[in-house]
Amino acid sequence: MDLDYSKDQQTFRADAREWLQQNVPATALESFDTAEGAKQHREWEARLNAGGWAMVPWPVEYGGRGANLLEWLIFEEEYYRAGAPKRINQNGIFLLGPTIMEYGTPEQKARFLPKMASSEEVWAQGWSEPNAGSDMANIQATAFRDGDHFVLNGQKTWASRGAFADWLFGMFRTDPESERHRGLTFILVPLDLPGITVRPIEQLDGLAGFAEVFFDDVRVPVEHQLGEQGKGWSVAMATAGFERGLMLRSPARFQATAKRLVELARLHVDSIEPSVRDEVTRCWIAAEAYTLDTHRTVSRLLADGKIGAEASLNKIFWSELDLRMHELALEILGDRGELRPEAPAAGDVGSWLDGYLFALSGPIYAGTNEIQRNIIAERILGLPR
Amino acid sequence: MDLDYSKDQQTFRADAREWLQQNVPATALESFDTAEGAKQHREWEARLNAGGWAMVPWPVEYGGRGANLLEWLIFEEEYYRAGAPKRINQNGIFLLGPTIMEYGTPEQKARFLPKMASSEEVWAQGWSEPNAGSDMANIQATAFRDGDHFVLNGQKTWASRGAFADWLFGMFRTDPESERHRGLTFILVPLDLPGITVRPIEQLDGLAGFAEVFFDDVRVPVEHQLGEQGKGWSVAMATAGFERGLMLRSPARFQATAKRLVELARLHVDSIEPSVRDEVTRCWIAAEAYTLDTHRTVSRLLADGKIGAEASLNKIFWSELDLRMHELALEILGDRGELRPEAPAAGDVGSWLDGYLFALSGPIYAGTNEIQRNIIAERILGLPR
Amino acid sequence: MDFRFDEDQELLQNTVREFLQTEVTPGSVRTLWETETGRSPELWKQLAEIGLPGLLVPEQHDGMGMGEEEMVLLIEEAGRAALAEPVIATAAVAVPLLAELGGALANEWLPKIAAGEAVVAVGHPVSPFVEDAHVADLLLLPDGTGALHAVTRDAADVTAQPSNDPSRRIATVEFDASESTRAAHGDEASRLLAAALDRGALACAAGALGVCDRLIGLAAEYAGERKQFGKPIGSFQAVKHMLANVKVKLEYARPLVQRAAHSVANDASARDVHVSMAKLAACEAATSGAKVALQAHGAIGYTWEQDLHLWMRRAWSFDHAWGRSPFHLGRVREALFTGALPIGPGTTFRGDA
Amino acid sequence: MDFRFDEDQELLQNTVREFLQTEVTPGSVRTLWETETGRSPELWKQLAEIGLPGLLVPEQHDGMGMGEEEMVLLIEEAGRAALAEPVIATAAVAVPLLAELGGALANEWLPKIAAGEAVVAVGHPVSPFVEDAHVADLLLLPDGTGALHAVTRDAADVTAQPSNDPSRRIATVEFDASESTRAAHGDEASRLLAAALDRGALACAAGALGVCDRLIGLAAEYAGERKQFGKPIGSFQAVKHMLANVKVKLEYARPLVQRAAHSVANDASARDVHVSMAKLAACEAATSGAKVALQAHGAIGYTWEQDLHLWMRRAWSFDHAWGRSPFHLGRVREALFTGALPIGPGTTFRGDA
Repeated sequence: MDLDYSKDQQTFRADAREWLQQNVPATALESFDTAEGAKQHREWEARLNAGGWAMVPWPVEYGGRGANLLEWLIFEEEYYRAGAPKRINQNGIFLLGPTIMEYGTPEQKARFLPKMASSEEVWAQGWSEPNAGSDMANIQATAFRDGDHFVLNGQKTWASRGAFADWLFGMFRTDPESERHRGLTFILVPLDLPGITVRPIEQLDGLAGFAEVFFDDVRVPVEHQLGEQGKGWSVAMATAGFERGLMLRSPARFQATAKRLVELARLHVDSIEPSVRDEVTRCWIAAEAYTLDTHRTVSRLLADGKIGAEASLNKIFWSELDLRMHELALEILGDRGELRPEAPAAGDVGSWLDGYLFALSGPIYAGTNEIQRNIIAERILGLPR
Repeated sequence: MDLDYSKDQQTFRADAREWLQQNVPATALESFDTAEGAKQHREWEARLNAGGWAMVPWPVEYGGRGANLLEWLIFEEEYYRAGAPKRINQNGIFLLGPTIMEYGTPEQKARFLPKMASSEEVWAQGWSEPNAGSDMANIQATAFRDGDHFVLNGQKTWASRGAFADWLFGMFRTDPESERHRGLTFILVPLDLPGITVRPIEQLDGLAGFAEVFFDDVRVPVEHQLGEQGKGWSVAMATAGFERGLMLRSPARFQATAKRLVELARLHVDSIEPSVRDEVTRCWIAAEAYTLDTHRTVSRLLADGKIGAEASLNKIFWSELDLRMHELALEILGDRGELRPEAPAAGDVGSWLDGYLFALSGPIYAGTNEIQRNIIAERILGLPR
Repeated sequence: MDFRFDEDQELLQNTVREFLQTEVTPGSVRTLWETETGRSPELWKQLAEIGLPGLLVPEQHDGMGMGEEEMVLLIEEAGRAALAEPVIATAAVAVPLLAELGGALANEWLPKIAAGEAVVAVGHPVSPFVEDAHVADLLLLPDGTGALHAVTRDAADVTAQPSNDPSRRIATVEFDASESTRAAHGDEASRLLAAALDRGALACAAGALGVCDRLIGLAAEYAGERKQFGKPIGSFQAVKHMLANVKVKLEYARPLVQRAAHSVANDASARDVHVSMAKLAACEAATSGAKVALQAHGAIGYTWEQDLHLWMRRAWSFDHAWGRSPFHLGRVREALFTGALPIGPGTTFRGDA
Repeated sequence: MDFRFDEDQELLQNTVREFLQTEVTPGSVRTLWETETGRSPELWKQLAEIGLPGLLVPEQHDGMGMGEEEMVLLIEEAGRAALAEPVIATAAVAVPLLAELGGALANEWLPKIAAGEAVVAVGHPVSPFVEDAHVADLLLLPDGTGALHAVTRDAADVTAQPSNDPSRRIATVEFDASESTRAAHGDEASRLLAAALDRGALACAAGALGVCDRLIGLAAEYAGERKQFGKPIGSFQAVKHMLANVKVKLEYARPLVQRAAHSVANDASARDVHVSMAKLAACEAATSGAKVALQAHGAIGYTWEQDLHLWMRRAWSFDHAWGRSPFHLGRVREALFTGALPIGPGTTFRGDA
């Protein structure tokens, strides 16, 4: 066990810190789920990319920095430490990008990766359909082959970033006779094609974080198929895999929230119940546990280990922690905990309320926590289905 | 809504209080799950019976006082207030007794009720079998008719009071072709018959609160069948019904525990965490809620209402409350919370530890809380099976 | 001893329930969300016709002359319907306060309220905000010295404080306290403010019951229809059990609210403790109902267009209004730990031996 | 940076696990429960042969010369086996304490411990009880002034305090403190006692991991076999989810224990906080594991003859020993709220920028 950073790792951290200090916008951007915010975030991504920090874990040949997972964790720590903006193109950067590297043709890599790196093209994900939520294999949207095109029909929903994205990726049923996870093909779809209707979905916080996307005889060139025809499930599983999920929810995110929570609790220490102080302490411990566990996992992965159903433990842990931290923050804010940030009396309520509404979705999206508990019980503990 | 007691009710309370003050043993009896304790409790029951307070809710003709449910609640309050002993014959008094009144022949009533009232005959219940726990209809013990006798074979388990009881009641399969809840007959069995083996089961607290009872060609006269042959399920359902369950877990029991808990917390108020004080407060509120809810139910029953699946709400609520109160008591006792009462340093730990071990069984027995939640969801909320 | 509402009370409740089912729909609530005041004078007038604002107004002032037992039943219905009108501020709190103040204030305002022609809002030191101040014709407000003042809205400086619930409109209010605005002071003002707090908190508890019941109903309905893995999600134990747990909380909060209503109506000595117990339990049921109903709905529940959040936000609002949980828990805790309250078997009702 | 145990460490753990699987069975644990001391000198000797008591004994005193990272792996195994021998008292706490005291005490006792010929118990102000005092050849005890004394058992007055866990034997101990018994005082004694506490708590955390893992295993095994309503109860979501929740707790406690071991081994500045975090999380996992495993077993788990309670009691014992949860939570809380600890992204490991 070696818990010290190497010289190189320290240098990497120092470089990241310096660049971020000089470049992170002084005032917070608007939410990327608004038109104006999406524009601001695209600008920020372009700047990150110009600085060479947009695609830290990507290979250098695709515009990345070739960083390993541990360096990625270091970068994330610095990124959150600097209070840098959220990543509008996370679907592309962390989910689709690595999948294209694995399954894409050379032409696809050249076509998609650079514009993803610069966020010139922002990606929506199209995992879910109205009847394929937690039950992801129940996909009904179809793609039939017509010459050198697929013709898409059907509907995707809960497409995150769907409202302001340029492209969408998802699975379509290319074999009409097939069932469940067979006969699906992974296809990349430009959202400006004729026959596509994007309908933003307004969330509890009033923002359009998701969209429904309708396909009505949409013609997509076959070269936008990723991986083999009918093998979309394997591609999707790789995309949804743990290593990438990790990148979406790096420990730094929860450590940053835990720190803000502790600071809020310290500020109001005289007015809060002792039990709230205790719960804040427990949350900070949990954020540390999450960080340590991630380092344990990354150490194993760097030594060529594999990750399996443990990802379900991870999902439950961070989503419950995130929700608990936001609940506690509102509790600490007391009477002001119900105020919108724009209320004259809001004071230091900041983004806690909207953060709470967002955190409420944690136990739901990316596979409800109920599904995750089934997976743990069946695949890790060996209980019967 | 009228929340005042009538003159008669006040008189009833005063009478009970006076008798109990004069008669409750000054020192606690030993547990009735020991040989010596069983003897002491039988003596106490005889005294209660002589005083006319053993069978408060029973009709006068069977040795009772003809009290209604509300008076029963009042009696229970006084009984717990006086710190009177637990009822060794609760299976008889509260479960079987009322069932015999409903389903018994005149001869059965005359034969069984008076000796039950005096606890000259103590009853064990034989609901469960090794493969019929929460799934009570899966009974496999058999009774075949041979002339004017039944011949019993099979096994009952978790027979509470089984170790020191004189009689057992339970269901046996009289129709070998039958399945589930059909073809069962409710039979009363003297535990001293040839072919019966009683094997006490030692519990977590080291006491024999339960027994396994084995039947090997045990011959029981047919006149000990309660209700019709093959209709045992209806009899059992009446026995397990809510009104009787209520009597086993009257609010006074939890109010008495809540009071002891609050007093313990007050005593140690300087050494306990503020969050423990809060939790103690919540428990006391819950005990009050349980009391109020019981009065609501009793008011409805007195006005000729019926009780259905609500009993499942009740089961979950009291069992979780009881466990929580005991956990908190051990928390308040701190370092001494792990000591056996006989430890020289035990101080005021009293019976909290054994009470905790007993409370742990609350969410399990009388239908696990998981089963109860199913019942609530399906029968009250209308969710699909 | 009869711990039940009587038939007349239940009849009244049913009448109001039926009225609200017709007149207050998710669509009409959303329409009001988009308006500046979030309130509908027409609806208020209709509510007056079925007797809601004037429920506690004494008959000599043209009201129904009823009490808190009836009030909690009706406010439970308001919660079930997600009604946004100032029922709690005006009908549950201001009316009995004005009646106790008596004199010119009562004579002027009580008949107007009963007729649905006035809204009165009440401030209290327990919160920095005053609900419905923005539409109140009259404001009853404490000053820094504990005295109580009556001011009209044009004499007050009302600053809206947008909240998480578009149905809950709160404001900070400043005004010039003077001899002429003063309605009560000293012990009388303390007594009136204490009673106002208990009435407001009791009403929130009652509203939370209705909200919780509706949340469970919405979730059970959705879970019975929505399929995943070929089965309705409501057939999965995880969904069943989370809803069952909320149902347990709800049904054990209910008798606490019922008893608190009786205690407020009869000015029982433990009134404050009873109210706090009720508000704690009912709001805990409603807020956990919000969380569980959302989880049972999954992603669809997370959308603005799904109606679920109308009730989720009401649950959070009732939790915030008229004393948050730490305040109410503290009141009960103090009573318990100072030994001020008799406890144990046989102490739940008055007149126990 | 490599947050893994190395191959040698895992090999050592496996060796001990295999030994304990053979030599320590539920039956043998129960046999010891019936004895007066609850301890087996033969087993202790066997454990010495595989290096357990002498794990931390420096090589010059005939020990293995290893550190806390190895210790937590082995104590996890002891927990998994429900081993009752004085491993924590002697091997995890007394040995490094004696080594730090050095001199005659170290020279005399460390080789004996490594040889399995002595048991040493350690008292600490965090608890009124001393575990394994009844079988200790030597007792290291604080006095009221904060000094540390070494006394043989015959010079001490040991009063057994029967506990809820027949495997946990604790006692109150009185002794005559004098110049001649004093082993350390002042800052040195404070430092030694602080280290003893952290080592004891760390060991309990490690033991709790093993206990929790075993509880989950027992419950999963039973639930996979036991049928109700024609299906294994482990196929019901309620059972699945309660066990999954414990598994989550366990797996996130594990890295906290691992880091705390590293911090103790390296005397890191936040050692105390790291240990408290580990003990809180591991004991919370184990005690909730006890509750859930019992619920999954149903009535059978409630019996003395079912082995489940061997581990349930161990879970409660680890929770009690070397500082209960409020103590450890308090230590972390103080560090957080006084701002003594750097927090936030990039502060988890030493040498962060």
